[in-house]
Order: sequence, then C-alpha cells, then structure tokens
Amino acid sequence: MAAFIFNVVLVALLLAVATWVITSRAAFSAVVAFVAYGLLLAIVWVELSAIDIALTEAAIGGGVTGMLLLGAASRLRETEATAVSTSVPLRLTAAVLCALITAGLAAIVLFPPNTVFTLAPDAMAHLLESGLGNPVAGVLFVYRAFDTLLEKAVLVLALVGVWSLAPDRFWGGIPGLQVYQQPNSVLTLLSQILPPVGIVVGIYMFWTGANNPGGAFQGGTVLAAMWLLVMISGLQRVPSTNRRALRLLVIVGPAIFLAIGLVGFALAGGFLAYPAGYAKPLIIVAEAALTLSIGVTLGLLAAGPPERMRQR
Amino acid sequence: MTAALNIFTVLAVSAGTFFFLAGTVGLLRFPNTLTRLHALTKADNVGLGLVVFGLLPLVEWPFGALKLIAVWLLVQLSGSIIAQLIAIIVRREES
Amino acid sequence: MNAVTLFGLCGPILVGLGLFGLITNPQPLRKILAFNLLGSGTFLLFGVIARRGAAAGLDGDPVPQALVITGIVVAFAATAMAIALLLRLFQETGQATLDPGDANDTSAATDAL
Amino acid sequence: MTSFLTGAACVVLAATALGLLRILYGPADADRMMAAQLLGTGGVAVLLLLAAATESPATVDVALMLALLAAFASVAFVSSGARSQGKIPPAMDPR
Repeated sequence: MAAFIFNVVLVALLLAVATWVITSRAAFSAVVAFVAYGLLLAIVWVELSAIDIALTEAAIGGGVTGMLLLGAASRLRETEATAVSTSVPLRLTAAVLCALITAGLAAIVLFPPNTVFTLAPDAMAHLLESGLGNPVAGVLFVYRAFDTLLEKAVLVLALVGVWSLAPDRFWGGIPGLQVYQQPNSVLTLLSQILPPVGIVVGIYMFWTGANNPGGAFQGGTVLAAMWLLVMISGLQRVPSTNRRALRLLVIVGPAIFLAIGLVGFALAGGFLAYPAGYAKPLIIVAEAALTLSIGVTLGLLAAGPPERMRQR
Repeated sequence: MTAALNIFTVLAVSAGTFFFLAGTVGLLRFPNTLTRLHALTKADNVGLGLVVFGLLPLVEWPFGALKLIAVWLLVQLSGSIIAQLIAIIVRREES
Repeated sequence: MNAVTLFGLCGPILVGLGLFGLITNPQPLRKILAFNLLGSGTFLLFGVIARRGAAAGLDGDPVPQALVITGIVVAFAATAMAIALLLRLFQETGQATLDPGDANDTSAATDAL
Repeated sequence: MTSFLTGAACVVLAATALGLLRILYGPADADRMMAAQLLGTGGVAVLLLLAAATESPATVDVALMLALLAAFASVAFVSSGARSQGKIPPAMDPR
C-alpha cells in the first residue's frame, strides 16, 4: 500500500514537472524543470526494476544533458523576447491530435495482448554461454552486439557532426566550453577532490557491470563529467580538437570492439561471435576500451564545437 | 537487540525526514535568496545525514555501510561548495 | 490498477505533452526539450513492456531494457548535436528562430563573418 | 519496517517536491537552481530508503550516481552565469 502511494506521488510529480517544462514562459525555468524531471525519471526506472536504465538516466538526464541545456539557455537568453507564439487555432488542433495519440498509446497499455511476449528466456540462454551475470550487459554485448557497435559509431559521428559546425577557420581548434572565470575559487577545491572519487566510481561502474547493474556507458559518463568539471574549473585546459592522442582516444573503444568482431569471423564463424570460453575476457577488454572512449566522446560532445584556435 | 535497532532506525529516519520538510518550508517561506540558501544546506547536511545514520543497521557490514557513508560525504562536499558558489553569484547580482 | 499500469499511462501522457510542445513552441531550445520529453515517454512505454515481460527469473525482459539504454545514448548524442546547431545559428544570425522569413535574411550572417 | 521506510521515502519525495514550487516562482535563477539541488539531495535520500525497503543493494549505486552528478548541473549554472555578465562569446568577437 505504502509502495503504491509512493508511485502515485512520483507519477503526479513527474507529470507536473513535465507540464512545466512545456508550458513555462522562460527557457531557463523550463531547463531547470527538465533537470528535476531527469532526477525523478531515475527514481521511476528504479520502481520499474530497471536499475541499469536508472543509472544511465541519473548520469545523463540529471548531469550532462542538464549542463548542455543550462549553457545553451544562458547564451540564448536575449533571443527569447523576440519569439512569436503560435496561433490559438493551431494550438487547439495540436492539442486535440496529441491527445488522440496519447489515447491510442494508453489503449495499448490498458488492453495488452493476451499472450505475454518476452525475450527474457532467449536472452538468459545466451547469457549462460557468455559468462556474464548481468542480463542487460549480456543483451548489449552478446544478443545485440551489432546494435551496440553501431551505437558507439553514432556517438563518434555525432562528435564529427558537432565539430563540423565550427566555422572553417576554427576547424581543429579549441571547443567553446564555458569556463568559470574566477581561478582559485571554491570550485577549484571541488574539482580537486571530486574527480579522484569519480574516477573510482566510473571504473567501479564498468567493472560491476559484468554481474550487476552498471556498465561501460554509465562508467564512461561519470568519467566525462569529471573531465568536464576539471576543465570548467580551469585546472585543466580544454584540449585542441586536432590533437592526435585525443582523436585516438575517441576511436580506440569502437576500434577494439570492431576488431574483436572481425576476429569472430576467423575463430568463431561469424561477425561479433566470441570463441567458446573467451567470451567474458573479450567483452571485458571491449568494455574497458569503450568506457574510456565514451568518457572522452561525451566530454567533447558537451564541450561543443571549436570556437578559437589558440589558448589565451 | 533487533527491536532496539529498529527503534533507532525509525527515530533517525523520522528526524531526517523532518529536516527535509523543514528545508522545504524554509525554501518556500524565507524572504530572500540567501536565507533560502541557508534552509537548503540544512536539509542537505542534516536530513540526509540522519537518514543515512538510521539506515546503517539495515545494510551489509562493512562495505554496504561504507558506501552509504560515502554517498553522504559526497553530497556534503558538493552541496557545501555549490552553496558557496550560488551565494557568490547572488551577492554579485545584488551589489 | 497496479503500479506498472500507472507508469504505463504516464508514458503516453509524456509522449502527448512532448509532441504538443514540439509543435506549438516557437523557440528551438524548447523544441529540443519537448523532443527529449517525447523520447522519455517512449522509453517509459518500453520499460513497462519490459516489466510485463518478466520471465526466466528476471524482474524484467532485458531486451527492451537494453534498447532503452541504447536509446538514451543516441538521444543524448542527438541533443548535443541539436544544441551545437542552434548555438551556431545564433552566432551566425544573432537570433535563434526557425522562422523561414528570418533564415533568408543573409545580411546578418555576412556581418557575423 | 518495509512500509515505514517506503512511507518515509514518500514523505521526503513529497517534501522536496513542494520545494519545486520555487522553480515556478523564482524570482532569481539561483532560487530555481536551489530547488533542483534540494530535489537532488532528496532523490538520494529517497533512493537509499527504497534500497533499504526493497533490500536491493544495486539501488544504492543509483543514489551514488546521483550524489556524484546531481551537483553537476549547478556547476554548469554557476559557470554559465559567470559568462552572462556581458562577455562576448569568442566566435562573435570581431577580432
């Protein structure tokens, strides 16, 4: 009973905050509400017994996306006043059509098919062969390894996309991350103490991901956040995007994963097939490299396109 | 022994919950930004601290307990520093 | 009504809200927010399907759960890309609007360069 | 004990959520950010209480993640606020 009341409160809050994200007049207020929304959503995922997703949402929704959006909102503040609002008939039509879509999807939830469709037994069968204990990691690296490889490729492509938005003269320059303007502030203290803890947590997330909720992406996000913190506080310079070491770090994870996949042709008879008995060590190697690459890629995605050539 | 520990948990968690309530009331009712910041940090430090304290007998010893304490210390650290940074911004805008 | 159905109904409402914001709000930043809301509503539907597919000793079907994790990653990449695009638009034209009337006005763009 | 812990989680969630009214009313951006910060701490407490109530240690990891990253949005707020003090972004700088 107590659990159900908790869920009702949680859902009511989630919907209230989501409504504020959409209806708020000021963009800044909407962005802060979106950060709160991300935090609440992480709790929802815990209640749905999807701890892996809760970890991802807590790291991305509450942390890095919030940072990106807050930065954009403060830069775009003066453009808000000029925006023209949409006409009332258009709003009404949109509201009616959106309500219809909501009703349709709600009907699917309320009247599910009689036979429950699940892939859990299939996924578990493959999990035993891989030696992993976390079923979600098993799905990501065994059952659907190809999708996971493509997902990492998407991250790299998105980074190339962000970089290519820089003016030509700044290609390969330094990302325009918003750096805190006062050196030796109390923020410096935070970015001296927090990153060592964060790096340990990041490695823990990746390591525990084999058997418990966690994994390369959650670990990589923590690493990215810590790197960004060190750069924002000014302890570490924002690196130039034409640095070869940096670019190598971005692709080392996907490259190793791809190489393991190609070796599968020779040793196990198929792309991304693991040789019997070697599945777990190979997956751990791929995940370790991916954690590093994801950390660097997410950090660079959040840092934005290059905006200048040389350190001031 | 178990009953005593349970009573301890109930008392500490209830007290922690009370501080969260107090923090919210402060955030909503206090007259200006700096005093509201004051209310926020009390909830951060004491509220979560008491909740963690109360949960200690329920978790696995020693690593589960250490993790809980680590969570509390992390929130302490970042909470206090964020409070400082927000206060700096507020004072600069007021002057 | 159990908790899973409750979350299951929350998903469609979020999709509807997000879609409404995406259509009616003129500011691109708010459209990005709305799009993320829409996406998370869809993820929630997947989560409910996963929870209902609990079998083989698990609390949920891991396949849709893994799909959601991939989805969150891709949504983040798309958001980062969209924000970079928006900030670039602002740098070039000094305004952030998707109004075609303003996009044809290239004088501001040449001034910025 | 389980219902008590879930109930406490419920109260903490409702309390910190009331603080979210500050996002609506402001008036300063710092007030809005503080409400999100309070929800971050409250969320950590809620997750720890849920972890104890359902006896799932993995949920503590989610709390750990929030504790580590919830401050991050506030850091971004502070650093972007420092820039909005009339400074031109470098790419718009005519030089």
